[in-house]
Amino acid sequence: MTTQTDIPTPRSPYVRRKTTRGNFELYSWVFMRASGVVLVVLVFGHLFVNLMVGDGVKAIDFAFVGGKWSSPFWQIWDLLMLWLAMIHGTNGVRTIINDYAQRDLTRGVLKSLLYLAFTITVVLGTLVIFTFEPCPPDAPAELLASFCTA
Amino acid sequence: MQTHQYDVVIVGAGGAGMRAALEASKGARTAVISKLYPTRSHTGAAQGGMCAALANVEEDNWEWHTFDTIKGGDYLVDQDAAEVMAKEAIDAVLDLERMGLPFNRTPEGRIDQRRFGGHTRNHGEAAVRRACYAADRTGHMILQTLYQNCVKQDVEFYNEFYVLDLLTDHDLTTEDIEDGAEVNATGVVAYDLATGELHVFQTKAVVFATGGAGKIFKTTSNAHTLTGDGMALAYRRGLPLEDMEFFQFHPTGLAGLGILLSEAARGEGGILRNADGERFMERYAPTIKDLAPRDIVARSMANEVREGRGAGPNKDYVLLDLTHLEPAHIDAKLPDITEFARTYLGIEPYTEPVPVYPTAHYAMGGVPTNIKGEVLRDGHNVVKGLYAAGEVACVSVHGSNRLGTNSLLDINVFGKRAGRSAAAYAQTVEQHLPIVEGPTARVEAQLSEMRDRPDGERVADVRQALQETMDANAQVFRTDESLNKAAADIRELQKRYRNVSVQDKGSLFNTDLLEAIELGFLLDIAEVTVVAALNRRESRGGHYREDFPDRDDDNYMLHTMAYRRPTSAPDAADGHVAGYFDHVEDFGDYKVVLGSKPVTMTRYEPMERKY
Amino acid sequence: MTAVLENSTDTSGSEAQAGAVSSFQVTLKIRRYNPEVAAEAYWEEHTVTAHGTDRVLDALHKIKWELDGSLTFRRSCAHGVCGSDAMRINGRNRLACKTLLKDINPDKPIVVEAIKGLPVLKDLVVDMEPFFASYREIMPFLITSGNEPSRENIQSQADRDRFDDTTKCILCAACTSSCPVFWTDGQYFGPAAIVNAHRFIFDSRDQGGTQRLEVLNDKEGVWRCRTTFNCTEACPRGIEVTKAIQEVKRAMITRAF
Amino acid sequence: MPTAPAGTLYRGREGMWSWVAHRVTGVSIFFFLLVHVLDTSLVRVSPEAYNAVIGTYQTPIMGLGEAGLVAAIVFHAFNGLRIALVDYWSKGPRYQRVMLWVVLGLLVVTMAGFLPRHLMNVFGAS
Ligand SMILES: Cc1cc2nc3c(=O)[nH]c(=O)nc-3n(C[C@H](O)[C@H](O)[C@H](O)COP(=O)(O)OP(=O)(O)OC[C@H]3O[C@@H](n4cnc5c(N)ncnc54)[C@H](O)[C@@H]3O)c2cc1C
Ligand code: HEM
Ligand code: SF4
Ligand code: F3S
Ligand code: FES
Repeated sequence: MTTQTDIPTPRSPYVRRKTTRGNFELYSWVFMRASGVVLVVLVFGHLFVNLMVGDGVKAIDFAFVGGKWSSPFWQIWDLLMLWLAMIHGTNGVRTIINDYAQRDLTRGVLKSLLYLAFTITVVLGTLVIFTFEPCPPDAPAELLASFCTA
Repeated sequence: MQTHQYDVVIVGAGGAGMRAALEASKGARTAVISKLYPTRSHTGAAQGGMCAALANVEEDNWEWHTFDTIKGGDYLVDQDAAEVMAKEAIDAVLDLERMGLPFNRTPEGRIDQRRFGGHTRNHGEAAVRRACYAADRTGHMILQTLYQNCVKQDVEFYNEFYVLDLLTDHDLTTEDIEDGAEVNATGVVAYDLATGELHVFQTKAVVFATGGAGKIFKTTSNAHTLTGDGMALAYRRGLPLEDMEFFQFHPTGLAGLGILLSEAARGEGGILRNADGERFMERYAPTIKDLAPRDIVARSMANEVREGRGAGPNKDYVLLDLTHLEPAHIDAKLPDITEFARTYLGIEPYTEPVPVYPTAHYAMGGVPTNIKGEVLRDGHNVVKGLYAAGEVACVSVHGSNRLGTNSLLDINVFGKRAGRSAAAYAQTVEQHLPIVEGPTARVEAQLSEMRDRPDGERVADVRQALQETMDANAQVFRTDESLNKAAADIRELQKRYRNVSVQDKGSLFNTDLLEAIELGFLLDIAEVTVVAALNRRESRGGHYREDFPDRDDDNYMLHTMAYRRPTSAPDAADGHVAGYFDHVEDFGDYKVVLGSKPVTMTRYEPMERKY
Repeated sequence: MTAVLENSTDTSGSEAQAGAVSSFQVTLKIRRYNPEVAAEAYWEEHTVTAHGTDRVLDALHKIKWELDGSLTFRRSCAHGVCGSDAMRINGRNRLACKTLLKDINPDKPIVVEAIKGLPVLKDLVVDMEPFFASYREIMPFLITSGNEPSRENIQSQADRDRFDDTTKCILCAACTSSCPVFWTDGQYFGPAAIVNAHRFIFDSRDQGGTQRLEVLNDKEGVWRCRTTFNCTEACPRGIEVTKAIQEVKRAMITRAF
Repeated sequence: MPTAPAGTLYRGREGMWSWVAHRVTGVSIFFFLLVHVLDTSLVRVSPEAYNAVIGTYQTPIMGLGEAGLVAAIVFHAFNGLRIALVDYWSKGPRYQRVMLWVVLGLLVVTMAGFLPRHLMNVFGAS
C-alpha cells in the first residue's frame, strides 16, 4: 500500500488576522494615564466650584455660567477639561468597542458613531465657550450676571 | 485514514524526542508525533538536575563520572555507552545553555553545580558537585528550552496523536529471521485523539522516545500517561526488551501519594530520619549516608519501616528533615518541592519533617539500542531505520540502577545521537520502502473490538488490580514467591483484559478508549518485568531478591533480553544462555522467551559496591 | 504562594498527616458537552467518596473510572507541573490536580467547567491551538547574534534572577483563559504569551528583545491588558503575571520615549 | 473565532470587579458628558432655554442622580490613579489590592464631605 497523498497538518493552523504594529496604542495608553491625572485636577476643581461653593447646584443658572466664562481662566479651564475628557472618554469607549464588538462591521459602525459624537460634542462645546456672549443684549436683565448691568 | 510521508518520524515529544527532532530536522524532513502536547511530557517533572563534569565549582572529570555511573549501575552498565555519555555530557549541558536554558549560576556567572547521590570525586572518595540545575525544575526548563528551539526550527508536530503500531517489513513474532538478515522499520500508525481518525506515517526512519512505564505500579512519581507504549509496541512486533526487571524506586516520594521530592533535597542537606529521629542512613552507607544511590536508600527506608521504626500513625513512612536548613536557602534551591509538601500534605517543610516513602520512578530497562541509538532485534543485529532514546530505550548506561541526574543527561546525549543517526540513515535511503497491505488493520481491529464490546470489565478495575499486585509483589523487596504471585495475577488480568469494555463509544476525544489500549501496554510491560525478575536469582541494583540477597556475577553478569514468541517457537532465544536465561513463561497464545546479552566492559572490573 | 480557591476554614497544618485520612462525600457538578451526542452543553452531577488528600482530579478520575467513562478531560502529571488540566472550578481557573477537595466547601456541589475563551471540543477539553499560536508569535526562544561562546554564556546571579519568575510557566492557559479581555477578544495575545516574552526580554543573554517588544506593541498586544489581575490570581505557578506584563509595558515606553 | 458556549460567571476577585466598576463608571461619565455639553450649549441659544433645562438638574431626583454621578467620577478618578500606579510603580502590582481599599476609603471620605452639603442644597430650603 503506497497512497501518495501529501496532506498538510491535520488541524488548520490559527492565523492572527492582521498585525497592526506602530505606536498608536502605546501613545493612547500613555495618554489615558496622563490625561487622567490632569483630569483629576480639572474635574475636581469643576465639581468643587459648581457643587460645593456657595449654594452648590442650586446656584447654577445662566448668570453663574456667564460669570465664569467672562474670565479667560475658566474659559481655558473648561476648554481643556472638555477636550481632555472627550478624548479620554472616546478613547476609553473605543477600547470597550474593540473588546466587545467582534464582527468587523459592528466594530466599524459603532466606532463611526462614536467619532461622530466626539466631533459634534467637541466642536459644539468649543464654539460655545469661545463665542459665548455673557450679556446677550435682548435678554431680560435679571437672568444675566450682575456685571452686565454694571 | 490519512497517509503522510516523512524522512524521519519521531514518536514522543519529551526531552529525548525533541532533542532528536532538533538534530533530525536539520537534515531530513521530520515529524514529531506525540500523544501529549510536547510541553506536557513528563520530562517537565524532573527536578533535581543534569550532571556533567564541567568542573565549574570543584575539580571533576568525565572519567570519574563514567566510573560513578558504572558503579552506580552495579556493573551491569555497558561501559562504552557510559563513557560516551559522560564525555558528551559536557557538550550536552553547554548546548542547552546556548539554546537558552536558564541554569542557576555561580558567583562568577558560570553554570552552578550541586551534589547528587552517587556522584563522587576520584572514584568514590567524597561527594562531588556535578549536577547542573535550574532551581528544582531542571526538567521543566529542559523541556521548555527544547520545545522553544523546536518552535524556532519550525519542527512539525502532530500533537495528541497516539502511535499504536510500528510497521516493519518482517513480523518478528512469527517469522524466523536469520542472523544478519535485514529487517526494516517502514512507518507507524497513529490515532488522532481529536477526531478518532487513523493516520499512517510512511517513513525512512522511526525514532522511539515514548518515555517510561511507571504506571505498572500504584505508588509512582510517573504521570498517568507513562504507560510504556513504545516498549510494548516494540515488544509486540517481536523486538526484545532489555533488563526490564530493573525498576528504580526513588526514596523520597510524598508518603501515600508518590509525588516526587527530588534527591536535591538531600543534595542540599536534607536528612532522612526514622520515627526515633535517628539518621538511619549512617548505618547503611557510612561514607556518603543520605546521598547513597537510590536503590540503597530506598531499601534502607523500606527496611526501617519493616522493622517497626517507621513514623506516622501507621508507622509506614520515614521523615525527610529540612528543618535545619535556612528558609531562604530552601526557597532559593527547592521552591517547588517544598510547595508540593505544603499543597498535598499540608506540611510546612521549614518547621516540620516531610513524610516520605519510596515510589516507583524509573525504568532502567527498555528497547535495546547501541550507542548510535539503533534498535537491536537480538543480541547484536539492528533493525534498519529504527532508533530509540530516552527512558523507553536501554543503551544501557544505567545498568541495574540509574544515578540521579543521569537520565536528563541520557535523553540529551542519546536523543541527539538517535536523531542524528536517523537523519543520516534517511539520507542514504532513496525510496521509502513499501508499507504492508492494510497497515491499519491490526489497530482497527484492536480498537473496534474494544469499542464494540457491549459491556464487560471496567478498565480501572483491571488496572488497579495490576498496580496493586505490582506494588505488593514486585517492589523494593522481591522473592520467588512474591514474583510468582505477581505473575499469576498478571496472567489472570490478561484474561480479564480480553473482556474489558469502554463506555465511551464516540470518536471525538475518546480518552476512555485510549486508557483501555494503554492498559494493554501496561499488562505487557508488567508481565515482562515480573518474568525477568523471576529469572534473575540474584540481587543487583534496583532488583533486590530477599531469597538471593547477593550479587552473582558468575551467572548473571548479563543483560536480560525478553522476547514475545509464539508458543511453538524454540525456547532459547540466542546462544548466550547462562544462569536461568532460557526461562520461558507461557501466556496462552504466546510466550515470553528470555535470552541474554553480554555486558560491554572496557576499563572497569566489577567490584563490590560499597558507599 | 499558589492560588487557593477559597480561604478554607481550617488550614491548621499537620492535621492532614498522611495516614490519618478521613473520607467524605463530594458532589461535582460538571458542565458536559459532546457534539457527537447533543449540540447543547448540559450540567451533570455525580457524587463520589473522597479522602483527605484527594484533589479535584482524583474526584474526576473516580467519576470517569467508576461511573461514567465518557467524561473527558486532559491530565498527565497529576501534581501541577505539566499544565494539562486547567479548568474552571467553582468559577475560577485552577489545575484540578492542585486543588484539594478539603479546601473547598463540601456542602455545595463543586462546579467544574472548561476554561473560558477557547472553543470547547468535548466536556472539559478545549482547543489549545489559538493559545499556542499566540505563544509561538512572540518568538519564545533565545535570539543571539555573533559567534557562539565556546563554553557557556556568562550571566551574573542577579541577571539570572531578573527573569526567574516567568521561567516557571507551564503553559497551562489558566491565566489567558481567565482574562476578561481574552474572553471577548480572542485576538488578544493574552497573558501567557506576554509572560513568555518577558522571560526572554529580560534575559541578559537574549538579543531579540526589540523584535519581541515590537510584536507585543501590536493593537492586540500588551496594551490590551486592563490590569484586572485575574491572570495573577489564577496562575498555578504563582507567577506575578500582571507584574510581568507591566514590566513589558514599561520597557516599551522607555524605548519609545 | 468560534465562541465557547457560556458557562457560569467567572468569579474574579478585587482586580476584576474594580475593573468592571471602572468601565461602568467611565462609560456612564462619558454619556453624561455628551449630554452635559449639549445642555450647556443652550447658553448660546438663550438664557431662558438654559435656565429651563438647568432647572431640571435642581429637582431632588436629579439631585440624587448627581450624587451618583459624583460618586462615579470620584471612584473612576481615584481608581484611575490606582491603575496608573499599578502600571508605573514597580511595586504597584503587589499592592493593587491595598490600593483598591485606599481608593474605596477615599471615595467614602470624599462623599462624606460632599453629600451632606449637596443634599442640603438639593433638599434644603433655599
Ligand atoms: C518526578 C520525576 C523527577 C525526575 N527527576 C530527574 C532528575 O532530576 N534528573 C534526571 O536526570 N532525571 C530525572 N527524572 C527522570 C527523567 O526525567 C525521565 O527519565 C526523562 O525525562 C524521560 O524523558 P523521555 O524523553 O524519555 O520521556 P518523556 O519526557 O516521558 O516523554 C515521553 C513522550 O512520549 C510521548 N508518547 C508516549 N507514548 C506515546 C504514544 N503511544 N504515541 C505518541 N507519543 C507517545 C509522550 O507524549 C511524551 O511526549 C525524573 C523523573 C520523574 C518522574
Ligand atoms: C477624573 C479623572 C480621571 C482619571 C484619573 C481617569 C483615569 C482613567 C484611566 C487610567 C483609564 C485607563 C484604564 C485602563 O487602561 O484600564 C481610564 C479609562 C476610561 N476613562 Fe477615565 N479617568 C478620568 C476621568 C474620566 C472621564 C471624565 C471620563 C468620561 C468622559 C472617563 C472615561 C473613561 C472611559 C470610558 C475609560 C475606559 C474604561 C475601560 O477601558 O475599561 N474618564 N480612565
Ligand atoms: S503564566 Fe501561569 S497561568 Fe499562565 S500559562 Fe503560565 S503557568 Fe499557566
Ligand atoms: S487578566 Fe487580563 S487584563 Fe491584564 S492583568 Fe491579566 S492580562
Ligand atoms: S495533571 Fe499535570 S498539571 Fe495537572
